[in-house]
Amino acid sequence: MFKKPTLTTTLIVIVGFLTLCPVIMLLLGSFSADFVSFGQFTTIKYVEAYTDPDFAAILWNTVLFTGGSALVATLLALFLAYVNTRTDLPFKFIFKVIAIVPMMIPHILFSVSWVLLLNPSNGTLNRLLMDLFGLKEALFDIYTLPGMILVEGLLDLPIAYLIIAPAMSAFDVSLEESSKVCGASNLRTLMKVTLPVLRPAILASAILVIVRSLASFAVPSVIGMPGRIYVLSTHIYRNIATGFAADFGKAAAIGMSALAASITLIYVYRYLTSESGKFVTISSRGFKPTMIKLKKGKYPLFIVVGFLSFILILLPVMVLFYTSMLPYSMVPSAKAFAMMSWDNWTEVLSDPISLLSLKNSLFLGVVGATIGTTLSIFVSYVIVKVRSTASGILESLSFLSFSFPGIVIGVGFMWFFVRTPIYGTITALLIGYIATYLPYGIRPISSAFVQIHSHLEESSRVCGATPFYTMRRIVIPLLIPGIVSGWILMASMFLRELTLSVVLSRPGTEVLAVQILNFAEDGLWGPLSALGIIMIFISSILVIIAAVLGKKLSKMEVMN
Amino acid sequence: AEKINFYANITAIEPIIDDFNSSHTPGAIYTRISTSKYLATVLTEFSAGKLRADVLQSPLPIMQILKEKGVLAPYKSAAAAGYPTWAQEDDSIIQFGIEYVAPIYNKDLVKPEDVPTRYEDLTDPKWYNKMVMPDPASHATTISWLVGMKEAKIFGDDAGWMKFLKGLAANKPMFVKSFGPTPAPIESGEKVLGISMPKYIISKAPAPLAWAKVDTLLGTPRGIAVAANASDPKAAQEFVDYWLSKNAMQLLASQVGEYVLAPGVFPPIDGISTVKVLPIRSLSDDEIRSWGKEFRKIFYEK
Amino acid sequence: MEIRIKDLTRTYYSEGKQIKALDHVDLTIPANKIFTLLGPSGCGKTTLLRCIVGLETPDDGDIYIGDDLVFSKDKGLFIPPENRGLGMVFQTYAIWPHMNVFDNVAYPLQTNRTPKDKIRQQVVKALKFVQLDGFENRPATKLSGGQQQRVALARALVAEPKVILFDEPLSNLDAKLREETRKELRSFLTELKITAIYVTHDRIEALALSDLIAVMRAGKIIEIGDPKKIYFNSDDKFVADFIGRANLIKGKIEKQEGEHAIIASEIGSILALNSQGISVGQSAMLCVRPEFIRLAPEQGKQGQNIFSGQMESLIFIGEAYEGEIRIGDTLLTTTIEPTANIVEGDKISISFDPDHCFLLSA
Amino acid sequence: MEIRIKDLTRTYYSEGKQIKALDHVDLTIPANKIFTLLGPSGCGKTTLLRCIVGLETPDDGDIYIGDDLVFSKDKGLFIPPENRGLGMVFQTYAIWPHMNVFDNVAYPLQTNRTPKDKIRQQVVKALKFVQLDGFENRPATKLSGGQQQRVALARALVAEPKVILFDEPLSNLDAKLREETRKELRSFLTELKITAIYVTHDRIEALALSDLIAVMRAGKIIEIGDPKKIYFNSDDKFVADFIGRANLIKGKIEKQEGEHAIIASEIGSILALNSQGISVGQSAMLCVRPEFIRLAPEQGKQGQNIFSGQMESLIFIGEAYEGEIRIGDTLLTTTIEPTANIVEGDKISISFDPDHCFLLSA
Ligand SMILES: Nc1ncnc2c1ncn2[C@@H]1O[C@H](COP(=O)(O)OP(=O)(O)OP(=O)(O)O)[C@@H](O)[C@H]1O
Ligand SMILES: Nc1ncnc2c1ncn2[C@@H]1O[C@H](COP(=O)(O)OP(=O)(O)OP(=O)(O)O)[C@@H](O)[C@H]1O
Ligand SMILES: [Fe+3]
Ligand SMILES: [Mg+2]
Ligand SMILES: [Mg+2]
Repeated sequence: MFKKPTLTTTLIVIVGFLTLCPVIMLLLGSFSADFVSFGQFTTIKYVEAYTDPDFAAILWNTVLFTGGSALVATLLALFLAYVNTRTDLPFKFIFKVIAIVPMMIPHILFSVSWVLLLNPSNGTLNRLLMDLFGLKEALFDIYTLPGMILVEGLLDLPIAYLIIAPAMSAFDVSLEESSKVCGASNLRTLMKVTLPVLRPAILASAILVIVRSLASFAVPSVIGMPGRIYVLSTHIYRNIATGFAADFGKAAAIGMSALAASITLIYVYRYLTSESGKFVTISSRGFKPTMIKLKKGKYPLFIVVGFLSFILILLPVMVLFYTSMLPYSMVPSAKAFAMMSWDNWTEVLSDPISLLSLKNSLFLGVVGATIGTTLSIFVSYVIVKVRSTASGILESLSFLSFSFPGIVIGVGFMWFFVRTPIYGTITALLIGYIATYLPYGIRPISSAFVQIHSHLEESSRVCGATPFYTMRRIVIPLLIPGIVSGWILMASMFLRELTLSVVLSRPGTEVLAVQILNFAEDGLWGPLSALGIIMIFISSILVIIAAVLGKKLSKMEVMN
Repeated sequence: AEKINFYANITAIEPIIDDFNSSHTPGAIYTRISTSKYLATVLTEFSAGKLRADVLQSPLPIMQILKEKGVLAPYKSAAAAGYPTWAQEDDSIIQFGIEYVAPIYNKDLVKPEDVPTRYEDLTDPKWYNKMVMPDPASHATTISWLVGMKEAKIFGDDAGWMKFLKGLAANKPMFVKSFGPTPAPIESGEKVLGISMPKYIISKAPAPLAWAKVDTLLGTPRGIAVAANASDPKAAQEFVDYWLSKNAMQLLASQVGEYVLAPGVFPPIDGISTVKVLPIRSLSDDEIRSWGKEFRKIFYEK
Repeated sequence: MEIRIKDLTRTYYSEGKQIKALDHVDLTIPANKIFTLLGPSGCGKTTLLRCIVGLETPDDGDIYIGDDLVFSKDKGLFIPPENRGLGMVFQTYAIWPHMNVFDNVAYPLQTNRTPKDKIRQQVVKALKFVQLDGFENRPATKLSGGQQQRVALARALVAEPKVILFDEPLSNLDAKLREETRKELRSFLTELKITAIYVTHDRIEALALSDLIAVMRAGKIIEIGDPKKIYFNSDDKFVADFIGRANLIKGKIEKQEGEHAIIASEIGSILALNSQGISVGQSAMLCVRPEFIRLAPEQGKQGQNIFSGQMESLIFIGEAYEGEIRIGDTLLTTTIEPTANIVEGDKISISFDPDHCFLLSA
Repeated sequence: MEIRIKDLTRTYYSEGKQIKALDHVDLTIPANKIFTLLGPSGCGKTTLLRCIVGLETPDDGDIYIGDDLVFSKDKGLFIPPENRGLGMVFQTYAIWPHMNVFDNVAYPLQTNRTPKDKIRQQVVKALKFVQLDGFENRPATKLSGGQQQRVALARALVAEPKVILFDEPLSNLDAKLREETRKELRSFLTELKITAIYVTHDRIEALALSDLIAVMRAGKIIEIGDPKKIYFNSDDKFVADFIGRANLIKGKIEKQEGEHAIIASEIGSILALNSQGISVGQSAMLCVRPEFIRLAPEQGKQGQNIFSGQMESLIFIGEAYEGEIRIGDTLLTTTIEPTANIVEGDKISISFDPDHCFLLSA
């Protein structure tokens, strides 16, 4: 609808500049014999990285870990989204909030919570079960691949949920109705009609989760290392940490395989969803999503969903709260409860740096997410509606810095920003965040985009509206569910961003996550948990504001 | 005048900076950079001409690389007068403390009679599945520490050392990524014993932590130096002087639990003032990596 | 199978207003007949169909399919659509965009585990019926509107259900294909001995296809009857007007003459059928269909049911002209043979056959 | 404004096959006329419309709207739809689901910053025209199918564009409303002095509404002419068959008699118009429309254009019956007056008026 090549080119230039620069720096670094990006040329880092005898086993673990997490996150998201958007389950709004809570928790904290719950020695849940059933051995061991998959899957659940739920709620019900009239049960309709039509959203979520878990470090280090299970990101860490002169070039060399994997995935995704017409579900005939009446199943299902949410999400958050009240890590006991106090909270809330970082993070969250979603809307447009080779390039570019393992990409940005005047400023953080987490905006928005029947846009064009007017009046209002998801994902991500912040943040530009990391490195779980809860609280407020605003916006179409 | 920029990997030093700022204007600001990113950050900024640091602090091996790259300015501080001679031999780097390592245990869960008194006690099978330590295959400080034990002949000959390693490995300690996460499992009782740092006894009080009183402790020395491009070298030198003063070192020991080289200053931990604390030789990264490989074989054996 | 509907009610709420989409509908649809629901847009036809098929839960009432109660408010019973065993063609086609034509049509058979070769055979037959043979592998998204509707038709027919419901299945077909499909549909449905419920707003379709027609208006069923009854002798003014073009002329009954009555109207006295038995002195409405107005060039002759007028407009619609004749203030619509030699502005004389104009109570 | 289309081509690719949706279309649409594209489903009508309006980029050719070149392959020119200043009604309505009726209709005016009260006035007028007054605040999703289509119509008309394009705008309206809307549309369009391009597959709509009809088939324009030309005297068999029900009888020309010719067919010799001038000895196709077949009870009489047959079937379609008459192996469709006293199975005699049956080259 725009002069397509121009828009596409502009976006390629912007996005390319943002994401390519750090990656190019890393590429240079991986061929540089020195610790900086411009050193003497060498290929030794690649040779060392890829001739490591453990590499094959690590790749296999990585495949299992990322694939498993994607499966857990996507299945859970589908289940929750279906129940939340399509049935008359009581108190649905609670589950909507719960489904995105893990997005707000710093991943280290969530991982540690799970360790406290499910470690085989004295994990609280394990001990409870042992007492309950008189078992000799702990039932669960978190320090295993399934344990890692569970926790990473839960952490990435919000990503999957925020992509799948809007698609689910925009579904043209007559497609399901006709299936039922054809004699198909609810289940068959789900499997044969609903899920296949939702394929872009499901694939998008799976791919995003795979890419995210590929870059994830918290779960592999907190849960994987003690279990002696190494995946790509911990393997990279191991390579950096063995020696005081951390060699990020070599880490980048290893990271290139993650990058290759991500780009391949994106092309697979594009191929699988290449006929976008197949997934148009907001037909122009209007949609009235009807609710599946659960009737007698209502309360049993409520209990199941409630129980699931409680165990998987609320419990770890409660552990956090519990930890925040304690002077040091303790399993629940009379002694522990006797020692509870608000000390950690007062400490955190009176610490000027914590307060400054709170302010900075809030700024980055709100402003960054707003700029980020705006950019995402345009990029999604090109990706979904233009679908040329150039748009494929754009899509891959948008994933570039996102798909690099976290510990490396930060250094890439540092290598890049140090050559610009914004080095060490909050703007550097802002730009870095947006560049890295662009897919959080693009994914939900573009999967909402594919569902809009092109006639809706076209009729606006014929009515004399320019592309931008059409965008404002027609496309954006119809995209609101996706935009809200994108904004929430970005805002809550920026609020707890760690990997970039830890290299780019400087005195004066402290952010929450760096503060969290400092506490974590000093082993101060109490203040850490308190700060974590504060972050969850702030994120929740942002989420609520976004949701309310979104509802308003999608209704409010006559502005001047 | 600008504030003095202090890049450090040592943590929790706010009380010292505060104290400095209360008596000096314009004062100093502290930029905390973790060990793994220290060199990359400083060298990147340095090569781009944007190094902001006036004073740098990090583990000795990193300081030595920085010196090699020309990042450091020569300075011999008079404040280091009473320090051991090996700590002030270098013309730029002054060593002021040791990142000391010791067996730490949970005093609620380990009976007094079971508390190890020698490193060899850690190989007792009763600790099977009950220990935690940083990953000996990748964590540089831990690798150096293990090598340091060999070179300090803690176990007599190399065979004794190897026996210790094998015994330790046989107890299947849980590996974490660095010293930071070692105290938590001990506090919570998930494990009861670990190779960790005594400073946590101070910083994590009132957690039930104590150290097993072996007779020699080892650690990587910590160094401090003035940056070659310090915007105000005089002020930077003044900061280093202050840092090395008995006053500042006293704060570091008592508030953070650090082991310092200032004469007569000790952290308030029972038994530390009498134990031998030895600096570990600076290993080159190649050495660390090849030892890491060795240790991987020993510790990761199924 | 017979379908019985008792006191069915469905109300929607929108902007605080109630919309009675179904307003106490009582209806018996006889077995193995083609039953048509005819009515203007928005009168509730689709809603009624959706209640029968189980996609909409009525607020009140009972629905029986054959001997089975499938919905009852009082008994709290609701059989879901997949267990009602009906076939349906949707107004919006509801073709599954992720499947090709074959899979769309094969779907109802796949749900009940028909053997593969049987499926293929049935699908081919159904596609042939809707003239889409050869389109098996075309993705559903790459069909024109009409093609999509035919796929939907094939899908509903393929499993040969006992009752089949159509929601304006032919509205997107071109006239030629519509006519053919309508004919084939009729013979197919008759042959299958199936109960068909057909929603349309096309009166020709309704008249040509149906055994019985129910005319709906604003959520209510106004009249049920066979096509001729509805067309020639409706009891209701709205129905008479809706089922075909009708000229409605107001007047008062002057005299009864056997089955006929004389009505005094604005254009004069007219003799007409009075099958509703409206009594003398009452107001009534005369209904004359355009095709029953006879034309002749003006002859000045006056007589029973003969009037003079002027040709106001003529529109060519192929097989005939649609003409408007002015008599005083009254405009009458008429159909004029293509061969008639009349142009706009001509003075003409018209006559009504007393047996083909009828009286309705006003 | 006049619209000129030169050598327009648009090809789709699907499953490796080429679909020539537009196949070298040359066309001039005269200004201020109602121009209809008629053709069977899938023939490319929508595609042609979309090329004109700018939603589809043709593979080749030029398009002029008035004097402005809006698309030219050779010059690499493509004016986007919003700058072509056209109005359009989509086949799928394309009503924006997030807006209410008022906002949907007001939209085209809002894009060009019309003052608020002017907007309200125009919108009310447009809604009145489509009989949706009072629906202003109804959310677009809560409308029945026909109501949605009327909203789309109102939206296209509201800004009074110079050219307006319709893609089957009436197909979901009920017959009564369709007829009324069609009439009003016609007078409205004529009054507005607007160029209208109208896509339909409904021949009555095409005949009644159009000044000019272009019949399409498989991406090509086959014939253009005014309704009568197309209906009575088409040059093409396909067109003749498509534009109205037609009986096509094969035969060979035997003799020329002035404008007429005698054709020897399977049912006998027939005298018919030979305006294409097919020469003696050639094969030809006789086309007789149902309404030009005269019936009389069997009288045994034989003569020019008189044949004997039997009534095979009769379908009531309201204003008439559709009958099928068998003469030997030939089945002829005919329209029978509702008053005619004929039942299925009757022997009857039929006659063709030589001036109302015409010959087409086979
Ligand atoms: N979900 C809904 N919410 C509110 N009103 C509705 C809803 N669905 C239908 N209606 C209203 O109920 C009435 C009946 O609608 P229905 O779809 O049954 O009409 P219809 O007879 O099928 O019309 P058409 O011929 O246009 O399809 C209409 O006035 C419509 O606007
Ligand atoms: N995007 C597309 N990809 C492939 N084929 C297409 C596409 N769009 C249309 N076609 C094909 O092009 C041909 C012309 O389609 P078009 O929509 O113009 O038909 P139409 O004349 O408008 O039919 P209808 O009356 O059914 O709406 C059809 O065979 C159709 O299947
Ligand atoms: Fe993470
Ligand atoms: Mg309907
Ligand atoms: Mg079309």
